[in-house]
Order: sequence, then C-alpha cells, then structure tokens
Amino acid sequence: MSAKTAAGDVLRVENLSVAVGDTPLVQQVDLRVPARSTVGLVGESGCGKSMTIMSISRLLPGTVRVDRASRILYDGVDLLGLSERQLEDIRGSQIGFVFQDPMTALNPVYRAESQIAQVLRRHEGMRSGPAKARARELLELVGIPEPGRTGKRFPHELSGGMRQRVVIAMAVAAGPRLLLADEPTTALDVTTQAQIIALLKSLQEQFGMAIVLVSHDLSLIAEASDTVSVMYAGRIVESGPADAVLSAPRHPYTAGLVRSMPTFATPRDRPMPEIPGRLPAPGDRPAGCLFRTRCEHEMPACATPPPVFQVGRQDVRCWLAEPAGAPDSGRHLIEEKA
Amino acid sequence: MTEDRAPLVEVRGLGQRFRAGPVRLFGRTPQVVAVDEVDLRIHEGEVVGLVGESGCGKSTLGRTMVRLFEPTSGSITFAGEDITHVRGKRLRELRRDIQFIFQDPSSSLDPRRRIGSLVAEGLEIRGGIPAARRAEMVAEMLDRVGIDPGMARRYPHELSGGQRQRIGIARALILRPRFVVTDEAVSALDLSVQSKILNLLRELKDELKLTYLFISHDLAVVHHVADRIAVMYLGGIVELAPAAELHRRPLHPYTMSLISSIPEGRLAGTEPHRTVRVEGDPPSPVDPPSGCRFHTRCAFARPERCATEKPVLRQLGTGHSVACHFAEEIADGTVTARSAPVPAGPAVPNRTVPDGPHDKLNVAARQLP
Amino acid sequence: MRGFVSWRNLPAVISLAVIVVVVAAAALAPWLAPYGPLDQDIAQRLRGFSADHWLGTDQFGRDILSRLMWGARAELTIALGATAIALVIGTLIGLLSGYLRGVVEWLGMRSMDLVLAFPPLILALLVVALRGPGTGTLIVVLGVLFIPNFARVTYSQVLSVRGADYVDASRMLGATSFRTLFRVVLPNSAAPVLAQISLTMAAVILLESGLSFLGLGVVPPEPSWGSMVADAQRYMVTDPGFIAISSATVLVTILAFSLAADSLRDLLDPRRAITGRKA
Amino acid sequence: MARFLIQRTAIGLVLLYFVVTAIFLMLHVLPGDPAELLLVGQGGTATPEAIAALRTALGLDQPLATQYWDYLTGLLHGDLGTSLQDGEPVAAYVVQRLPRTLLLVLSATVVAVAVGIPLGAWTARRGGTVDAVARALVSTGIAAPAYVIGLFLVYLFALKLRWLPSSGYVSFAEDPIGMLQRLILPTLTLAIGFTAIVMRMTRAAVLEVISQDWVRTATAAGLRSRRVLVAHVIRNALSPVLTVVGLQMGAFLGGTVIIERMFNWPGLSGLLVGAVENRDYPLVQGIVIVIAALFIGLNMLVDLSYPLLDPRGRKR
Amino acid sequence: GGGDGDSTSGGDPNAVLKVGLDTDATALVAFRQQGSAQMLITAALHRGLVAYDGAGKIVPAIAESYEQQDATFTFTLRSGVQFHDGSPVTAEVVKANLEFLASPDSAAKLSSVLRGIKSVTAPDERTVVVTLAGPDAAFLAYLADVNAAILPVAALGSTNPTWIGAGPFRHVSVQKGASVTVERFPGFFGGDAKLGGIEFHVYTDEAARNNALLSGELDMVSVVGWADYERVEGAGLTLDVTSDGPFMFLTFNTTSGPFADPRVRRAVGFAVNRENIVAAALEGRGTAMFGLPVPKSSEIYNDTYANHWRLDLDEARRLLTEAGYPNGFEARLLATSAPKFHQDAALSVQSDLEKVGIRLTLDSPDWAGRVERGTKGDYDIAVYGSVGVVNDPSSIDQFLVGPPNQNRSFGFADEKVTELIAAGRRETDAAARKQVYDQLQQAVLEQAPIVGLVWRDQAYGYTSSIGGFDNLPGFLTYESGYSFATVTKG
Ligand SMILES: Nc1ncnc2c1ncn2[C@@H]1O[C@H](COP(=O)(O)OP(=O)(O)OP(=O)(O)O)[C@@H](O)[C@H]1O
Ligand SMILES: Nc1ncnc2c1ncn2[C@@H]1O[C@H](COP(=O)(O)OP(=O)(O)OP(=O)(O)O)[C@@H](O)[C@H]1O
Ligand SMILES: [Mg+2]
Ligand SMILES: [Mg+2]
Repeated sequence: MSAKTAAGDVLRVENLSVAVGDTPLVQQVDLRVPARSTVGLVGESGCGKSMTIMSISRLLPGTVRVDRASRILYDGVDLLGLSERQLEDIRGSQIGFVFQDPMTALNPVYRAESQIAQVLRRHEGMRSGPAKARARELLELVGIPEPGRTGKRFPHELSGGMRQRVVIAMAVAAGPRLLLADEPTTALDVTTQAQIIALLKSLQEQFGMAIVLVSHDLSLIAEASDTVSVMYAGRIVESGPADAVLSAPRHPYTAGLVRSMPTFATPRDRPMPEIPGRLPAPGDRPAGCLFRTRCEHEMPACATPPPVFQVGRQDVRCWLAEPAGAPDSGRHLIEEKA
Repeated sequence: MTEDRAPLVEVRGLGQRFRAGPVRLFGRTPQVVAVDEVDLRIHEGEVVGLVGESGCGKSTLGRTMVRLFEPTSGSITFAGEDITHVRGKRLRELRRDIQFIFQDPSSSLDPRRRIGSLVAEGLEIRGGIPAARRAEMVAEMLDRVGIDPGMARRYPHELSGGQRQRIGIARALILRPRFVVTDEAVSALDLSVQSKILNLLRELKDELKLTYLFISHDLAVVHHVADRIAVMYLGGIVELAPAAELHRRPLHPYTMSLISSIPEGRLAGTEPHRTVRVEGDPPSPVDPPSGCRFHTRCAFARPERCATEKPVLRQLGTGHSVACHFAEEIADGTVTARSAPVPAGPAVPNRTVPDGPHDKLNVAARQLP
Repeated sequence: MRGFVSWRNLPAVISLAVIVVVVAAAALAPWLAPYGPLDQDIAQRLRGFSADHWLGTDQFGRDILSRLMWGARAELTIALGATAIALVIGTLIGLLSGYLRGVVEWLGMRSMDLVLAFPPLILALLVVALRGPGTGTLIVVLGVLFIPNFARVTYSQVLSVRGADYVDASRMLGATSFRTLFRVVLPNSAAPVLAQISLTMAAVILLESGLSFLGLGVVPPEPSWGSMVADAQRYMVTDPGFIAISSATVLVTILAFSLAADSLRDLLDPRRAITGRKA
Repeated sequence: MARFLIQRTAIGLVLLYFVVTAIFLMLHVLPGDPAELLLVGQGGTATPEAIAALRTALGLDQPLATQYWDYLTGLLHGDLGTSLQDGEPVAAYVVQRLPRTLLLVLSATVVAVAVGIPLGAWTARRGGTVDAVARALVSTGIAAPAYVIGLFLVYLFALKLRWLPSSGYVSFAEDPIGMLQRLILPTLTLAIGFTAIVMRMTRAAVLEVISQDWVRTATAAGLRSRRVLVAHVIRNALSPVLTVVGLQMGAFLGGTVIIERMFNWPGLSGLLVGAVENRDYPLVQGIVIVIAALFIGLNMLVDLSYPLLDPRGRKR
Repeated sequence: GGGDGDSTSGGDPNAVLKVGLDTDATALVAFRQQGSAQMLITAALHRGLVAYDGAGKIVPAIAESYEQQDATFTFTLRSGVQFHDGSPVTAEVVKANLEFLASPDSAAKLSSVLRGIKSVTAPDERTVVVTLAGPDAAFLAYLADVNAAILPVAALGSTNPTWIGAGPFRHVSVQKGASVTVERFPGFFGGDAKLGGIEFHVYTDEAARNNALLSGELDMVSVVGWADYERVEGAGLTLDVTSDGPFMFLTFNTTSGPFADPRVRRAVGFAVNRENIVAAALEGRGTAMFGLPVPKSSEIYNDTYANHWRLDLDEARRLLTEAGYPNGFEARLLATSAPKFHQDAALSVQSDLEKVGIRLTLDSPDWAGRVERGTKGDYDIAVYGSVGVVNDPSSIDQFLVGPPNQNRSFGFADEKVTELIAAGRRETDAAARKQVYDQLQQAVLEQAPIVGLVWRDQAYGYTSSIGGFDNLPGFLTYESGYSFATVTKG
C-alpha cells in the first residue's frame, strides 16, 4: 500500500514480526532504506538485529517464522511472496550480504578467488576463466594487495581483515543495489575495523549501493550511517538521522546506551553510567513498553505499548515523547499498523 | 609513578614462544614468538592496562605472568619472590595470591557444574574451611558481585553473559588474591552490561586492595580503568604511559594509529589529534620483521634504521616510555609520514566499475514477478 | 523440558523398553524361563511354536524361549564385561594421551594403532584357540578389540576440552593435575564416551554372535544368541521360525542399544542441553 | 609432504614389526602341532618318528628364537616364507587371494559410498519423517548381523527367485558376467551395513556443516540450493565420512570370513581362518602382515587425503 | 552305491563336472593327508596297482593281474602305462613306491599297515614281486586304497604336492583352499574318461554347499548336509547314500581317572541314548551302533556283538556302583567346535550321562587343538568320528592299537586284544578268521576301549544329468572317486 510513498527507497520493511513458535523475536519493525544511503541498526546482543536483516533475504533458520502481516518490499516487490528459486536469483545479484565473522564466513576448502568467481558464474553467467579474472579485479577493488597471489590463497591463509574483504568482494561481485552487513567489523581489530568501514563507504559510492549496517557499536554507526534505528528487545525504539539520534537521543534506552559507552571524555574517577536491570529474554518481555522495567522514567502510561511519536527529526517509541496533552490528537502519531 | 617503591609484580625480559607446527627432526621447528622480552612493573594497588591488536600477545603475556604458561625466557617476581619456574605445591599456593579472569565467561565456566560449586572450588582446593563456612563465603561473594545467592544451584548456561562474568570474577576473588589479571573481561559483553562489570571491578579493587593487569583491545575502556597503559605490538611493549597522558600525547606511531582508528564518537572530549593510519595487516609472529617490529606498517619508518635496529623502551617524560627510534622527531614534526596519511583507510584503486552489471540488475529487477 | 515420553523421543523410549526387557529376561531367567536352558527333549525337537513351547524348540528339543532368556545373560555378561574393559582401559589411555601429551601420547595412540592394525578376526581366533572358547575369553578378546574406540573418542574429546578456558580456570584455582583431569577434563569429555558405551554394547553383541556363528563363542551347551542363530541357520528352510526368532532377537537388541546410543548422544549433547546464546 | 610420508612410513614399519612379533609369539604358544596335524589331522596313524621327522623337515624343532630370527631375516629380504602344508610360497597364496578380497571390499565400498553419501545428505536436508524413517533403516542396517543378511539374500535371490548364483567365484577373465553375478550378493551383504554407516556419518557431518556460516554465505550469494548442498555442504562433510570409510575398509580386509564362507568366495579371510586351523604358521603370519600393512597403508592414504579435502591441514 | 546299473552312456565328452568338497584338500603332498576331499581328488589323478570297482570289489589297475602265494604277491603290470608327464610306469617305479610306503618314517597314511612288506623285487619291466613278513589277508585291500597310488619316483618323500600320476585325469590348476581343476588325461590306461574335466570346489560351509547344489552352481557335492536330504531329493536330484561307512564313537583316557576302569566305560556304553544322537546330531540320518564299528556287510559281522549295548540306565548305574562311583563323578568331555555334529553328539552324550551321575564339562577346541588333546591324552572321555580304511575287518585295528593318536583311547593297551588283532591279520582262512574276530569283538566289548555310538549316513548328491557315479559301500565311501573315470555328464 505504501510502496509508492518513497520512490527513492530500495527497501521498505513494513511491520516485520518474526517468531519462534509462540516466542516473538522481532516485533513490528519498520525500516526504510533510501537508495545509496546507509541505514544503521543498533542494539544490544539478542535484540533481534540479525533476525531483522536475515529476514530481508530470507536467510532465517528453519525454525524461525516471519509473521504473515509482514512485508519486505524490495523495489516494490514483496520478497516474502517469492519462491525460493526466485529468491536465489535476487540474493547475491541484487542484495549482497556480509556476515559478522569473516573467520567462518568463507568455505575453508576453496580458494578466495573461486569463492568470488562462483557468484559471478552464477549471476553474471561468466565462465570459469573470466570469472576468476574478474574476481581478481574485485580483490584489488576491495584493497587486497597482490590480488593475483592472494586470490590463490585459502581462507585460513588470510588475516581476518583480508577475509572480510573477500567476503565483501563476494557480496558486491554482482553489483547489488542493496548491501546487508551484519556486524561486519565486530570480529576485527580496531585498526582493521576502521579500514573496513572506509572500504564499505567507498564501495557504496562506486556501486551506488544502499547499505544496511548492523552493529552494537554506537560510535561506529554514528560514523558510518545516514540514518539509525535503535532496537531494543525486538522492537525499534528510536530512529532518525544518525547525528540527531546519537547526539540528542529521545528514548531513555538510547540515552542510557550513549551514556554508558566509554569514551575518553568519560570521567576516570567516577563509576561508568549504567542502565539498571538486564535485557529481557524474548520469552519474558514485559507487557506495555518493553523498556519500562529498566527505565528511570517509568510512569503509569508505560503499561500500554507506546506508539511511535515523531519528535524533532526522529521517531521515538516512548510515552515521554508524546506531545503534551494530545494523546489522541494523532498529529504526531504515526499510524500503528495492525 | 613512584619508581622507587618495590613493585608487587615485576617481569623482566619475559619471553614466550610456542611451537608453530609439529616438531621437526631436521631444521628449526617454526616458532611463534608470542611475547618477546617484555619488561613490566606493577605496583601494589595499581591498575595497568594492556592494549593491542588481536594476536599481539596480550593474553599470552597475561597468562605467562600468572604462570598458566611456563615462560621460555626472562623472569617473573611476585612480592619479592622469583616465581618464574615455581612448580607443584608452591605454585598451587601462589594461586591464592594471583588470579586470572577470563575473557569469555561462557567458555571459562565448566558447563557441567553448578555456579555455587564453581565459586567454591578455589576454597575447596585450598582446604581447611568447613563446608558450611564455605557455603557462607560463597553466598557472600555472590552477593558481593551482584548475584542472588539463591542462584547458586543454577548451571552457567542458565545465566546471562553479564551474570556469567560475575561468576568468573567471584570465583577468582573469593580467594582474596593480591594480583589479578583480567583478560578482556568485558569485551564479550554488551555496552549496558560492560559498564556494570567495569564498575564492579573498580569497587572490588578498592575494597579488596587489588592490583590488576587489565587486558583489553579497547583503548577507551582501558583508559577508563587503568592508571597506566601499556601498548603492545607483535609481542613487545611499544609504549607505556599514564592513562591520562597516552591519548593526549601518543609517542609511538602505532599508538597514534590505534587512536586514529577509534570512531569519532568515542574520542569525544579529546583534543584534535593527528590521524595516522597503519598500512596492511599485522605480520605473522612466526616470522616477525627484523629491527623495529612495526616498521613494515609504519608511515614514519626510515628503513635504514628501523629495519635493522630494534628500538628499546626508553623513558621520555615522567612515567612515559616508548620504543621508537624517532619518537621525538615524530612528535616535533621533524620526521613526517612517508606518504600523506591516507584519509579513507585502504588505498582504493581509482577505477570505475563498468556499467554492465548495473544495467542488467535493473532489468532483472523489473522482471521480478 | 517436556515429558520424556513424547513422539520425538519414540525411538529412545522403544529402545529403552527393549533394553529393559532384555535385562529383565536375563536377570529373571531362572524364575521366568519355562524350562531349563539345557533340558533336552529330543522327541520334541524342532517343534515350532506351540502352547508348550511358545517360541518352539531347537534341535535338541530345548525350549527356545528359555534359551533366549538364558542366552541374554551370557550376551549381557559379555557385552558388559567387554565394554567395561574397553571403557576403563580405553578411556584411561585416551585421557592420559590427550592430557599429558608427549611420550605418553605417542605411546598411547600408537599402541591403539597396533590393536587396530591387528585384524580383529585373527585376534579372536588366536585367543580362542589359546584359551579355549568361553565367556571369559570372549570378554577379554572383545574388550581388547574395543579399547581403541574408547581411547580415540576420549582422546579427541580431551584434546578439544583441554584447551578450554575452564580447564585453565581450574588450574588457576590451584587444582592438581589429577583433580583437573578427573574432575574437569573427564566429566566434560564424557558425553560421547557414554554414547560409545551403548554403541559398543551393540557392537560386542554383534561380534559375539558372529564369533559364535563361527564356533568361537560361548561353549555349548550354554545358550548364546549367536550360536542359536548359527544352529537355526541349518533349519532355515524346514523351521523358519527358529531362525526368525533368534536372529530377530539379536537384531532388535543391537538396534535398541545403538538407538539408545543415538538418543544418549543427543541427550548429552551440550549444544542441545545447554540452551544459551548461540556462539 | 615427503617428511610426512617418511614419518608415517617409519611409524607404519614399527607397527608392522610389533604385529609380526605378536602374531609370531601367539601362534607358537597355541596348542596344536603343525607336523602332527599334517600327518594325523584327518584320521591318519603316523608314528611318532614320522611326526618328528616332519617336524625337523619343516624346521619346527629349532629353538623359537632361531625360528623368529630366520623369519625376520626372511621378511627383510621380502620373503614371506612357505606354507607348511605344501611348501608353496606364502606370497603366491596372498597374490592369488588378495585381489579377490580387494575386489569384494572395493565393490562394497563403491556401493556404500555411492548410496550412503547422497542418501545421508538427503535425509539430513529433508529432516522430518524421511529422516526418521531413514535413521531407523540405518540403525537396522548397522544392527543386522552379516550372516542374517547373507542368509536372507541367498534364500531370496538364489534359491527362490533364482536370479543369481548362490555362491562361488570365477575369474573375470574366465567369465566376466559370471564373476559380476557372483559378486553381487556378497557385495550387497557387505554393503548394507557399510552403507548404513556411511549414511549415518554423512548425515551427522552434513548436519554439522549445514549450520556453518559459509553455507549461509553461499546461500546469501544466491547459489542454487542444489549447488550449495553439493559444492559447499557435502564437499566439506567428506572428511569424517572418509575416515569411517577407511576404517571400515580396513576392518573388512581381514574380517569378511562369514561372508566368504557363506558365498564360498575365496578371499583372504577364509584362507587366514584355514591357515589358523591348520596351524600353518608362515601362512598365517604372511596374511596378517599383508593385512596389517594394507590397513596401515589405507590409513596413511586416508590421512594423506585430508589435506586434499581440507586445505587447512596442508601446510604447518 | 546307488549309481549302479546306470547305463547313461555317452554324455558330453567335453563336459566339466563341478564337485563341491566339504573340506579343504589342504595339500596332496605324497599322501600325507587322508581327508575325504583329498581322496576324491587323488582318485581322479592317480591309480595304484589295484583299485575298487563300483561295488567295492578289488579289480586290477596298473597291475594287469596278480598272484598270491602265502606271503608273496606277484604283480604283472599292464603294458604301456604312463604318468601324466609321459614317463612310463615301470616295475622299478612300482618297487620304489612300495618300498617308500613300507619305510617306517615315510609318514604316508598307509605306512603302518603296509609295514609288513619285507621285500620288493622287480625281476623285469612288468613284474613286481612283493614278499610280506607273513600272510596278510588285508594286503590287497590296502593296496587298492587310493593312498597306495603309484607315483613318479621323484614325488616320493617330497614335501610338495604330488600332481603327476597315472590316473584318468591330470592336474590343470589349484587354488589353495578354494579349488582344484583337472582335465581328461588322454593317455590313461583304462580308456578315456567321459568328462572333459572336473573342477573340485571347496565348500566348507554346509549350507553354502547344499545351496550351490540346489541352485545348480555345482553338479555334485561330496557330503550332502543331513538336514537337506529332503530338499535335495525334493529338487529332483540324486541322493546317493551309504549308511554303514563313517561312524561316531567314544574314546577314553584309560590311564587315569574313572574311565581307566572298564566297568565305567561299559556303564557309558549302556547309558548313552544312541537314537537321540541320531536325531539331534545327524538329523535322523544315521543308525544307532550297539556294538563295534563292523558293517553288516563285513565278513566278521556277528549279530550278538553288533547288538551288545542297549539303553539300560540301571545296568549303567550298577556298573558305576560296582566301580565305586554310586554317585557318579565329574569329568571332561572332549569334542570339537569344527564339525558341528561332533559337538552335537557330545551334547547329547553329556545330557545322557548326566542321568547316571556322570557330569561332563564340554571341552570344544578347534580341530587342531582337538587332535593335540586326543594324541596327548588331555581328556577324560571324547567323542570322535571316523571311517575304516578298508572294508576288511582289519580296519578296526587303528582304533585299538598302534601309536597314540586321536583315533583311539589314550593309553589303552591290552595283550589279549593286541594278540587277537595280529592273529586276525595273519589268518587267511575265512572261517578261522571269523572265529578270531569273534573273540576279538568279545574282548573289546568287555574292555570297552571304544564305545560305538552311531553310523552316520554319508551321501553324495548330484544332478540327474550325472551318470556312472558309484558311492562305494561301507568304509569305502571316500574311495568313490574311482568312479570319476566312468562318470558322464549331460
Ligand atoms: N534459531 C533460533 N531459535 C530460537 N531463538 C533464536 C534463534 N536464533 C536467535 N534466537 C533468539 O532470537 C533473538 C534475536 O536474535 P538475533 O540474532 O537477531 O540477535 P542480534 O541482535 O543479532 O544479537 P547479536 O548481537 O548477538 O548478534 C535472541 O534472543 C536469540 O536468542
Ligand atoms: N598455546 C599456543 N600455542 C601456539 N601459539 C599460540 C598459543 N597461544 C597463543 N599463540 C599465538 O601467540 C600469539 C599471541 O596470541 P595471544 O592470544 O596472546 O594474543 P592476544 O593479544 O591475546 O590476541 P586476542 O586479542 O585475539 O586475544 C598469536 O599469534 C597466537 O596465535
Ligand atoms: Mg547478530
Ligand atoms: Mg587474547
């Protein structure tokens, strides 16, 4: 229904809910990915970030089900309605995927270049020879020195950073319009991390891709993305332009996160700011506002799930953001989708 | 720091090598030089932070210091006693005073034992404490680290990551050690949990008069916790400075690059600094570069000297040491980076991607059902 | 955890039931068996199923049901005995080889290679020829044959466990090597070893029946399943019931033990038992 | 590589030495005198003098140490000795029998691998009922004693249906079709349990591999699911399967007596059993050495193949 | 034999007969081995001076004719007899053979019975004169045994197999433990065999053997499993049975223990239920033996002695009491694991003797162990099976006297028995001989060094396309290979 709303969006995730049996893992997530932009998705471990982006290319584990009411519109086409075969044509060619752990994301028994080449053979219809040649070009593109020699190496002979570059080369080999990156730098060193992020940005420019970047590192997201969505316990609690969300968070959870991030500015002689309590497991998430059990601002209204309010440049799912005295006015209320 | 006081822990010329591959009958068995001639003194009540890239030898140094490894060279002194090669009973006695907190709270807890028994194990081994008293002590300790003593009968897998790390801490601290090595004790934890554990460690330090070697790859975390910070690169310490000073006045090019790699947000509050990027990947510790270990990736390297002569750690200001031939020159700008600092990470070849795939892509997209 | 008896656990439940029945039959044979296992009644030989002899009689007119029950004793004695030998020695070798490394490791694992390189049949043949057939001989032979299985499983388990942080943690608390080995390494290596027990029981029964088939098994007239199948084989055409019953008994029992091993493995698999976050 | 080969060969030779010694000692403490057996074993009435004379002729009256030394020196010269029964070289017997055993073992292996691996991968992928049924069948296949399977197959295919000969062996040169026909039943008998084992191992390995990240990477790259299964999953699941195949083949080398008897297939196991029955020491020793050497060689091959299957072990 | 009178002449002259042997013809080394399989093959390959015909009668072979004068035999050789390699069978060759057989350390099967040869002379190319130490009624019978075949001189005393002979077939190939292939020898003195050749296949597994016959893999098997008689007959195959050939009996350790007492041995004779053994061990394919192993057809057969034993537990108990074992005793029963019927018979005996208080523990080693224990006397009582060498009464000798071996009771020696045996051998007059043997039988039954159990049927099975085969009567059943010369197929 809203596929037309923003012609510039590569991807629109609408009302995505994902569950295992009766346990919801992800609830009513909306995500808009404008072309050529980077959308950051942050949140703590287990909040459902991976589930969210894996449902986009339908890579969820067998036991996990996507709710019927969810829609994942890629270029206006609902991916959830496609057959497995149709999906196979889209994966890799239009939607690239980079996973967290470069140590295990590559098949240990094939040489780097052939793993890239297999994508080219599959999607570009290239034959083995040209595909390998192109694979070496791609290796160069992702900043691997001596691509001819390095391409002949097996994954275990490459360092973590190099492997992640190979994974990225695979992901962009067929020139996708959307790159989904699930914590692409978490397993890497700080120095390498910076290199990889820089690489992604430069590839984005060259290929004109949109990127969904998942991370638990606020600072990294702040640096790399245009817009940010903050997830908590399976829901997006706050989203908006990266600078706005992270410098002036409106949701207490976002604010807590930002505060508890150690920086050089954090006073050394005082304890670190904490968020009390702990992340609820998917099975025992509280009713009403998910964060209310840990929230210092908890109030009676929190017993009902808050809708999304628009405050400033960001959307916030918190009763605190409710414009004064106008809960029903609906002025700032973005319709909850049933 | 006050160098005159006798340190609680002192390592001198500490080296740790591992076999890299099977023993060879002919020729030299390849070795990993994980720790190479490290000197470090830690004073009572002090927290020394240890940072460095993955694989640079932080854990090995930490583990060697607590004698989980037998050092291959050098010496370790604890409270005046040479413990480099103590074994058997004396070593086991020493475990009371020296403890280790592991990085991964899930793999360092025996999955088949209840947390109560895990925490009590040290006491049990030490002996001489009646079971009832032991249980009391365990309960106290659990309470101290913020775990409901009622959970003592649970198994590790029934706990969250943060809770598990608390158990690891409780287990180590119940023995009332004097010196604790924490190996990436918070790295596996989420932001909101991480600060809690950091706070806990800090409280316990004050309360139990602990001395820490705090290992982490996250400079910002170390900065918050440590009094002094040691920066390690490929087995050796390249810079050692008071925490407050290191990020303000890094002297070693490697430290500079570490700081440059930290995302802007984390640097909030620091003065603007020079952006220095490292080149390429860390070399293999099996066959480390000659001379200065860092010269292969250093933007300031001067091959004549850096590739041949190994720099020693030398004092450059109060409590600030660095192992770089050109530290002063780099600081005052006499020695400049060989190439201009690369602004956007790796050298991305400036080539345009043919339009082909994109056109096809769009066609394909249109053909979607 | 839901109830143990569920559709998913059906194989486990059935196999457990079979094992219970076999063990009970063996244990209670003196009271439950309708006839003495050695009582010949040649006039009644090869009678097929009847009210007097539910499962028929063999070539000496002995009651097959009774012999199967008594045979279960021999079978289980051998299976338990051999498995116990293999378990204790094999696990110890694997444990020490994996934990101590160096010379011990080399000797331990090479001696296992030696046992493996020795054709099992010839070992059985020679030992039987040397000591004479019989339960004791079989226990020893089969026990020795299965030592490497336990040694190897334990060894590879120990190799993966000994590097785990919790082993270092135990050492760090001042535990002696002995304590670390038996309180930490062993329990954490135990799951596949335990599954191996049941699997070995199955394999021992299978091998024993094969050896009995070759006349190398339990000394007659003592009943053993393998020799019963061997006997029955001669009457396969004239008395199909005899072979059907005796080979089905062997098969079902082995099946039960190996299914039990599977279930046990699943049950003991830390990845299933310990539902934490994925790594 | 060369180093590895040399080292393994050296270890193999040491193992072989121990096998030789063990078998030599065990044989000589066995009750039963070969000379006596030769003369009176089937009801004859030879005089003690005649038996003693034969014992001398066969060299059995020498001290054990001498016999052992002679045997070892013979071995070092590549001489497996001669059969006590008819003075024929042991090597000749082995050369005659070994190919047949190998034929049987290999054909069973081919069947087991060709059926077991795809089936194992398929059931692992399918899961659910297919998997449950397959697992039950597999367990039954493993549990069923070979003699029961063999009896059943003979009864069905040779006696009832009369499709295949019940037993025997003819050489390929003599009667190619006849040989293949005679190969089928023993092969099947051996292969049923073997296939089950291969299938079970494949299933386990595939389940292990299928959850690996690189499989997800391949899927995310849009590869066809069939190709993911074959090129990424099965390809990576082969190592443990190969180990099992190697072990099982090794076990078959000297362990197919029942099948050989049942199908009157003149292989090595049958010869071995006969040799033990007749206390033909050199023959037993020769066969055991050959089997052990093959076993060790097979293991070496399996070990050598790991690096081919998985480059991670290649250089170290 | 059941094949008598078969006049299926002709057959396919190139047909190859496939024979399944029940045991391995381990090695045909100058006739050291005496197994049934080896005898069948030998009969195809070799010939002696005389042979048996289909009815078990001694007929000329290499010797055209012979004359006997007291202890001297004069053989006239056929002219032109040659070995497979073309060399002639001369009187010198025969002389060498007979001298070899008679030499004390020849280790040949017949050496002990042919030791009576005093001298052999070859006055000319075709005449051989044999002088015995004394008259020997059984001499010719032994010479007719396949194990008295005439071999090339080079083969005598060799430890290698002896393939070259003067028989109707010559050797083609051998695969140890698996098969022996022979083909028609065109130079056979008795006229060309009617088969192109014979393949002997070793089928130690009884079921496999019978199945192979039933499924047409084999044309003939040497021993049809008892349980399969009906199947074989039902399938339209010929079952050629001998009922008074091989037999089972008990031997005792007479040097120590309860069985040293003849009364105890006799008690055993009355206690065993032979019908049970026939049923349980032989599937009913046998006959109870209530006396000594003397076939009905034998010239010394005597109803009285043949029915000496009976099932009489009271008598057995009485004898045991008399011997001082009113409550029985415990002892070891030796059998073997290999031929299953030995063990089955033992189980039956064990069960029977239990009833009179003799509690036996079964000792069931492999065959080699069985032989060694038998020879060394490492047993108390043992089950054994055998067959006489010839149908002559002297066959019984080897079970009573001679060097210690598993055929006879350990340590048994009785002057009277020894004397009577020698006398029986010497006596050539039929009536006198019978008298001697009557005395012998009485003495043996009194002493009971062996206790007969059962005759076991021995059947050859073959397809209906086979003609001209004879299962020789009585103990000669394993000599039936002689008739391969006349067998036709197709
Ligand atoms: N196969 C599964 N079956 C059941 N629950 C699952 C499964 N996989 C993940 N979960 C649960 O779903 C929730 C969301 O998981 P997800 O992987 O999306 O988290 P995440 O935000 O990516 O965390 P991380 O930072 O650890 O990767 C978690 O609570 C997790 O325990
Ligand atoms: N037991 C061992 N045997 C062989 N090599 C080892 C061993 N332990 C560590 N190494 C090697 O020594 C080097 C230093 O490893 P170490 O674990 O100390 O690094 P680290 O700085 O702690 O890295 P990380 O941040 O990844 O934990 C690495 O190259 C590693 O591969
Ligand atoms: Mg994730
Ligand atoms: Mg580390």
